[in-house]
Amino acid sequence: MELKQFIETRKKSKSPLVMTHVVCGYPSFEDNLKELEIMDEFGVDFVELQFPFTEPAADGPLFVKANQVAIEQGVRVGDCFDFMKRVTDRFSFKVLMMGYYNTVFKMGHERFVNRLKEAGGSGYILPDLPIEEAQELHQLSLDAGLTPVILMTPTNTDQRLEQLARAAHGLVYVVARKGVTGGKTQMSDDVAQFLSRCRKFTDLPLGVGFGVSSKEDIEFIGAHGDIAIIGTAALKAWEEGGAEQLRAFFSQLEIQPN
Amino acid sequence: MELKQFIETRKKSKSPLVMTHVVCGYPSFEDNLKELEIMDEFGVDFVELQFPFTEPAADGPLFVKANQVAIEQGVRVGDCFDFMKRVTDRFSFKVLMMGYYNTVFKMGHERFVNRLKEAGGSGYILPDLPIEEAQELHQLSLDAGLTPVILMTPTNTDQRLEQLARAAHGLVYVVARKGVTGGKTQMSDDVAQFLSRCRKFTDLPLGVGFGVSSKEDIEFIGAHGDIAIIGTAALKAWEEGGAEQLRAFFSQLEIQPN
Amino acid sequence: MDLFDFEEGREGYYGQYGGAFVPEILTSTIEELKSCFKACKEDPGFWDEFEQLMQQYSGRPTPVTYLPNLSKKLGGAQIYVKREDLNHTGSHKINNVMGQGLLAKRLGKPRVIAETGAGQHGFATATMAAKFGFECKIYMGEVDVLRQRPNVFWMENLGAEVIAVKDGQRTLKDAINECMRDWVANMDTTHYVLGTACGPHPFPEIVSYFQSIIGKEANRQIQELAGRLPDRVYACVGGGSNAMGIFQGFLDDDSVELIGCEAGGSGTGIGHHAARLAYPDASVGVAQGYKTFFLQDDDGNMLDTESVAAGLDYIGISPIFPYLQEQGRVRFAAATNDEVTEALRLVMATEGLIPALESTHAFARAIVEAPEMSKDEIILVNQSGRGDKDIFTVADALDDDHWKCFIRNKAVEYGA
Amino acid sequence: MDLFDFEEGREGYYGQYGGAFVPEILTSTIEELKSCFKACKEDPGFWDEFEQLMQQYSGRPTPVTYLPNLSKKLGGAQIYVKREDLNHTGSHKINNVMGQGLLAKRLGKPRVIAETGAGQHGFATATMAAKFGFECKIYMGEVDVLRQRPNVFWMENLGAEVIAVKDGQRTLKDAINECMRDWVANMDTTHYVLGTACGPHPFPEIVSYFQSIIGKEANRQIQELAGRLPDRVYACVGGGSNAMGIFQGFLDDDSVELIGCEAGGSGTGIGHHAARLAYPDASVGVAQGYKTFFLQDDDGNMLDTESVAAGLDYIGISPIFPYLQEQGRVRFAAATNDEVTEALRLVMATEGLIPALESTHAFARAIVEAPEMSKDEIILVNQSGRGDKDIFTVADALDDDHWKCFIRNKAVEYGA
Ligand SMILES: Cc1ncc(COP(=O)(O)O)c(C=O)c1O
Ligand SMILES: Cc1ncc(COP(=O)(O)O)c(C=O)c1O
Repeated sequence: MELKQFIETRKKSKSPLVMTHVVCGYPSFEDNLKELEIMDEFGVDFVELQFPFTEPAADGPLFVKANQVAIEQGVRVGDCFDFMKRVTDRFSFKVLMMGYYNTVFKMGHERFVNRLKEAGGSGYILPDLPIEEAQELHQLSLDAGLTPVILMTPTNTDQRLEQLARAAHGLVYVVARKGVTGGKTQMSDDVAQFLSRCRKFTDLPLGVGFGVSSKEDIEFIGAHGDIAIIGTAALKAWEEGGAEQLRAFFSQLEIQPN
Repeated sequence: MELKQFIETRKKSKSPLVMTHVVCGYPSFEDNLKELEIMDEFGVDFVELQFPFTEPAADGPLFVKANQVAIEQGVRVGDCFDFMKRVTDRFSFKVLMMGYYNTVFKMGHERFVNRLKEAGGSGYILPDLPIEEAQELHQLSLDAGLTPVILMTPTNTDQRLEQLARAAHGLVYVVARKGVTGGKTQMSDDVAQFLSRCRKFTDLPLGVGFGVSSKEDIEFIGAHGDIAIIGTAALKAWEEGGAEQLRAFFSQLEIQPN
Repeated sequence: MDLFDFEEGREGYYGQYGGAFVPEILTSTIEELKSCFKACKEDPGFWDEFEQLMQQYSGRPTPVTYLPNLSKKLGGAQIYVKREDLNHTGSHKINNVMGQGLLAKRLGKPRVIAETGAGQHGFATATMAAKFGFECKIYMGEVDVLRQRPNVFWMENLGAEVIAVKDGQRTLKDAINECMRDWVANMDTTHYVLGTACGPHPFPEIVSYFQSIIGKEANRQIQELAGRLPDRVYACVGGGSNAMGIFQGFLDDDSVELIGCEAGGSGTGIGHHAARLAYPDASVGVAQGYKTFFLQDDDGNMLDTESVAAGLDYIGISPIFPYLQEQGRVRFAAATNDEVTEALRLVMATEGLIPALESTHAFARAIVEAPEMSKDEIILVNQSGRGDKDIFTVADALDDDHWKCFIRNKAVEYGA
Repeated sequence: MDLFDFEEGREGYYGQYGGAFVPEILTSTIEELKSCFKACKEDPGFWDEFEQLMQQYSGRPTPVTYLPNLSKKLGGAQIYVKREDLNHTGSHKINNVMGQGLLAKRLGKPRVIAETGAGQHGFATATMAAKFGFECKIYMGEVDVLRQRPNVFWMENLGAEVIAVKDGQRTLKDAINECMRDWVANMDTTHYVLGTACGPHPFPEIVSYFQSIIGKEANRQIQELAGRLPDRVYACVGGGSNAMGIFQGFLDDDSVELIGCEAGGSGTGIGHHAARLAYPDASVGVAQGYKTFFLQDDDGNMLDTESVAAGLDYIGISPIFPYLQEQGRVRFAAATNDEVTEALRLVMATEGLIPALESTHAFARAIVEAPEMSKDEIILVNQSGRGDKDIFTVADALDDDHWKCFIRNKAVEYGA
């Protein structure tokens, strides 16, 4: 499985790896490209390309707005795949589709997997698709060499973490706290403890998301997990000061070079 | 009983007699006096002086407004008695207090009778005082030589007319139609029939009220009854054109001189 | 205590109060009504028919609800509420109105008229007229039409004609006068659906009769729920219909104290309230067809009244009440506008109930007295209506800024 | 037909619809809720407790009312109405809400949240929270806050915090999203009181369970009143809770045809209505936690919807309904805004009832179909709520000039 090898290779020289996020077509595809150039420049290892959806119930205010504006501007699912193709052709980081299950469901599982594959995607994250509902899609994806990324969360019981671990592939997206995207997470003992709980059930690399925004966060994740996932903080920087601010943001994170 | 004799005397030379109406203090006591002068001039035999009341439920719109304005202008019951005294001192027509029972009740029956007597009144008409409730007051009044005028109405049964006749004194106020004061009554066969029904039960003079406004009305009442009672039509004339119009109004009625 | 078992020659009198002071022209109509009502009362099927109508159309029996949170908060008596607010059209007024609808049908009259102040009685009458297929005209003071437009809107849509009365204070009492004027012109075809236990006999009796359904139910329900009779029963008193309704259920239970709660308005002082029996400002008089305590001046002219609750803002009171007060059977108290708005806030927030401002007077008084009572004493409050229909008045009473802002925006939308 | 006796491995599914598509973080909360609900269902005392609460607090059973005038006017079937409008807070929403209040109490959660569109569900939830002593936050699209200020006013006075949601269409669906966001952050202390038979399992089942009290009563009542089962039962369908409520009482009676009435808005054509099953514009999708027919585009993004009735103006529908439609058990039809305002006028004037605009959709359809039925056939319409609380919407729908004038004057009084 492509993604797994990629992670193993990178992990040899770098801790933690870094994943970032853009919402397709927000503010525009041109801006997306500029953001991605900067991310690439700073050695980002993965990027989530979020396909905008009208009902982004798991997202916080900034992403909600981004989803909404993108749709109002006419961004279609086809545009997102086209954009993904351009991105994967050009950059060396791995690209994951991020979005809501209805985008996939409406298109049909098979068609989705094919289009994602054609667009050069490595996998996807669908936060509203529980593993019970995901079997067929996951199997199709795995057959096509795509990684379905699942989430582990602090409210899960051990039993549930074990189930999740069994269904996991490539990496695990560890939700560091309750709530939606966007809020600040205190990278505390609780998070560390939760990461070691996850570790008990899976050997897969652990990506840690929700609120990562500082050098300290990155270091913390380096010590307790494998991949720092940066979401809202980057978009906020871009909104506040465009390319310059985004560059400053990444600069202070002191991400290790590849 | 004073009033009875007065009627008998006048009736000898005149048919019908005429009763008119003013609302005390509306538009003002000065205007009332001017109205009364004209009425006197045209040979009116009786005048009802209405004591204004806040809840004149048996009156039509014009009198309702008159009652209300008078009270707003500060007209008190005492003022009405004072005015009555001036009127009875000056004019030869007979004066009846007209009003609602609460004015009497609040003052006390005895005191009312005394004050009315002192003011030179001949009697009173209280349209909301049914005969069942009137016994004590009527007796006091009769003892003092005052006439309580009661009403007969077209909805009364024969049995009721008989009761009313037994309770009647001086004259009977015959309500020519349903409804409150002010509307026009068609002086028709119905009214004539009703008057002859009343006649079966009483020998007292029959005053006919509600809507009298023309020479024909007066003639009709002359043929079927005894006293034409003019209410709203006179006030309307005054409101429309003051003394001149009121004079014109009385002039067209062609009331017989005394 | 049978209030309606009149002594010979004193029909329609409660002690020295009551009577029928009507223009002679109405005598036969009143007679007709009395005998029709008598026939109904004596017809063993009539009450059942009425009760069934109320059950199927208005959702009776309305429940009695226990208020644990409010009781606990006040730390005294246990408070229960009779829920007349759950009636169709939102108040107890429908009880009387549907009953009189049955009377009008028996009388063969195709047209009904009614006065209304707050609009609840007019709303109920318009509803009844739609249901019975009567022509309907509602008289309402112009001031009330202007401030109670929502009710006017519904009345009109229910098919009633609403007449704005422009005489006098242009409120309830003037609407009553105007109704009388209509009635004396149209009594052949028209039944006057008087809205409260006032007016000439037999109205106080008729209205009390139909409203007694409240007390009949409540007596049974409170015993089921609380295991025994209440110690005190509170009801607001405008004309007195809801109070008569619930009190009749407990009149013969001597252990039950009955408290009538009047409109204290902005406080004591002539013209500032509508408390006829709780304050010393009223005196006996005769108006609007009956003898009772009125807020009147020395000449017998009526005074202005004031209350946050339009339905209590009335010069007179059911003639039955001064009598019951004299008998020591009903105690009277007043609640001021301020006490009422505070009570409303409290009841909403602790129990999720929204009593009408009228009904809140009963709550307000219970809230004053409950803390002084012991925890095993029982209070029953009559919630005569719901407040959500009167949002304009309530929002004004609570002086709500968001609401004002909403209305201003709405006005702009409507081209202001 | 036991809809909730799920096949092994298909828990929460009705045919291919339903499921629980929730973020992983909620899994344990959903499990907790499922097991609490299961315990309640299996507790023989629980339903009695619920029924008693509804009786004493909300006035249940609500009656079934026969509409002789409307039936006669239409000249066909005999029309009966189940009167959910007589509930405390004015609609069937309280049934579900009080039930979930009992659940929240069992779960030991001191805080409740809810979405609301028209405001009825928020109003009911705020009421329940006051009664149970819960902290309460209501999410409401900003558009709805602006147009439904009366409900906001009451919710706030009942002690709830009302949040105006500024995302998306700023209506019901966006309020649901925002509620989910609150829930995923606060599930430890918070129960999400979902307002209709939608959302992730077990909500469609829970809501249907509590609403089934409507159908249980109605089945018994119509047989008592009409002597037999109805031929057709009509209910409006927003999310589907009142329809599920009444339909469950007749699901096993094959002779009873069940008709779901959706919002036809300004007519067919994408974006002009909210008819998911009556019109061909919706397709299967997964959103807001469940799989059903949604009004969505080819990308799976949701379309705008339109209806005079805010409570029906929603992209999705209870997952139970596409299943029941496929089974041939429920027939779907839509009523347009114009049909609805006409029906409202007719029902008000002929029977003195004021159904909510939502409920009027059921009437509108019954009015279309009744004349084609024979005089001894029987129709039962579910009047899910009363319209008098929504005077702003109704006055707008009826385009009432007096009302507009009143509002403009009121605005001046408020310093506009
Ligand atoms: C809800 C409510 N309660 C009480 C009253 C007062 O009337 P009564 O004293 O006749 O019950 C009214 C009158 O409009 C009312 O609407
Ligand atoms: C009165 C009324 N009826 C019906 C509905 C529609 O909801 P449901 O389909 O869940 O009954 C609503 C929603 O707000 C409502 O308020």
